[in-house]
Amino acid sequence: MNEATNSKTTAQPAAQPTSVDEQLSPPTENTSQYKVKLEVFEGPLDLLLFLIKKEEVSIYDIPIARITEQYLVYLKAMQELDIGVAGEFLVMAATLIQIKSHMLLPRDPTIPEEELDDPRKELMYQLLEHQKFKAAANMLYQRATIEAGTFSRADLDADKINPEISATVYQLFEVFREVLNRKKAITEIEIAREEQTMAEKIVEIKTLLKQSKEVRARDVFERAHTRRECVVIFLAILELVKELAIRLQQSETFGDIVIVEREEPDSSQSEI
Amino acid sequence: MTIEELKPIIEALVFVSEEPIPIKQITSLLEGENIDDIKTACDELTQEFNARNSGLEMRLLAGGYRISTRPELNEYVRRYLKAQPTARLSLAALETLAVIAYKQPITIPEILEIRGKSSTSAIKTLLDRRLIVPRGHKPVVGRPMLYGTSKEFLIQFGLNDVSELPSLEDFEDLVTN
Amino acid sequence: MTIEELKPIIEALVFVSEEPIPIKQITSLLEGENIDDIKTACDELTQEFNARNSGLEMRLLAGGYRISTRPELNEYVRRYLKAQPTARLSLAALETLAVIAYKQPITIPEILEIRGKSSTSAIKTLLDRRLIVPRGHKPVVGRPMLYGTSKEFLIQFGLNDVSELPSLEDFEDLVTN
Repeated sequence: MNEATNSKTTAQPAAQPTSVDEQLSPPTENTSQYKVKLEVFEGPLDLLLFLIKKEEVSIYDIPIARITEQYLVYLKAMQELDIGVAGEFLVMAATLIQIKSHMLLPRDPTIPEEELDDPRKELMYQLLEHQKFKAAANMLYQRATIEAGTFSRADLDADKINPEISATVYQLFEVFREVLNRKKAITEIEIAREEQTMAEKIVEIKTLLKQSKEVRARDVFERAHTRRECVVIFLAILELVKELAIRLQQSETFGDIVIVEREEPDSSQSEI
Repeated sequence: MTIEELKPIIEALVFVSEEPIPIKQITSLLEGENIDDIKTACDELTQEFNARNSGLEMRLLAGGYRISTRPELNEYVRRYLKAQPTARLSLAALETLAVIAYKQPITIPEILEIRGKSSTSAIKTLLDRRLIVPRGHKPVVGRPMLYGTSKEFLIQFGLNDVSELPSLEDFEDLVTN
Repeated sequence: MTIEELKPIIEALVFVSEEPIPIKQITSLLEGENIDDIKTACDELTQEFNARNSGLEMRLLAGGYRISTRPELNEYVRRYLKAQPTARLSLAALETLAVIAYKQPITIPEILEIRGKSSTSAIKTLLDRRLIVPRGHKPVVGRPMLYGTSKEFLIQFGLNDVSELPSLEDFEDLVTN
């Protein structure tokens, strides 16, 4: 699911630190609200925790058949509401079904009870861990809210003498990437400029005419990045006219000039 | 110098410093002074600031001292500065940050495993906001990048050190109750 | 509000204000409060600041209130400003440093080619801050000087080794998202 869409639910600053969990209220009958609430389940573990809470069951003893059924209902609702369902949700669905079928299998009577591995164990640990981090995220949220309420002194003249930025390794990397991109852009422009020969322009115009029967001369000129290129295009068109490869049409005075591939002479329209 | 003489100097230095100023830097600026005296002066100054009915507070943050306005007054200050509160982190970014804060240094696949979902855009946000930093490569196959929290993280979350974070086990009690 | 309640708010406002803040502006921010009370609070605050053995002072300056360091402490403040941490760099210097870090050892003409900009003053800054060091001469015509990053660079950026620098592949997923 797109994480950016989730930000709108937390984008509003709260006057008092509130719990991020409050957003995880059950969906209501109102469809648009339903959609917003569903978007909050940004991962399959969130949806599972919500269902466990809603069904008032214990993480330590999940009624897997019931929860799986509910999970699939929500998954279907999400798909119907056209919320992009990320692959993780489908993986979890498969896991749940697998656990469910595993639990339906008859037990091997030769294995003592305490050695039987509960197929739900791994999921239980994952959920507990996930819940701990959700609580930690909530703590961070509250801390950040309080901290954002403190302000440091205004800029001093001394700061302005030293208008520099501090950096981390990531900034160093980002800056390097930007330098490389900048260089690439410059190189591309230079290459383009050097290679604008008339022969290539002729090929380009012919290719355009293959794609569509008519091409507006204006469009061809607008492909030029420099004045020099405009001149080359102009020469290329003249050359093509001379070769009788194309025809230029103008249906009205000052109207658009249209380039047409020449098949046979046609005198019904004025030619330039 | 006596502690009473050191205090105003330290106060001025903390005020001027744009970032929280580490005690080590204060010490190097006050060369020749007794380090224990400097520490005592810092402690006393912090206490005095906070005991006073003041609009300001002095705190130890990200390993350094800082003077700032009190959070209770944020409404007035914001009104004056017409300060837009910085965009809040999304739930995804906060959860990812929590995982990184507690499990650092950690790789992206390890984060994915804990969160049960892809976290790349959250990680990009956290990197752009300088809350996390790359911490070299993990010496395993593929040498994946390790991530940890930054100094900016400590400042924005009001911590002197990551060890000040409540332990993850504390949340377990909260969760199971 | 009582005068005692007004004082911390005013103190916080004066503290964050870039220019001396006029009493008129304080009054308009505290709409509904008694103007005389605000004036009294400002006066008392100023007096308290100056009566205290503080490194800071509050003054009425150009028709507004301002908090600043005491002139007697100028020497220490100047000492601090001179010793600003070396990790703070201009964008030009940062770009040059990034190019050197990733392409080292590298000559000045090669840096110019990659950055597309003259980098001599940035290189001087980086040398002054000991973030880069000369690494001998390139065995070509003119024998230009080669540059590489220093040990100081590793310390500043929290790296063990330059091989720990994040690579393009490390962030490919993040960047494309």
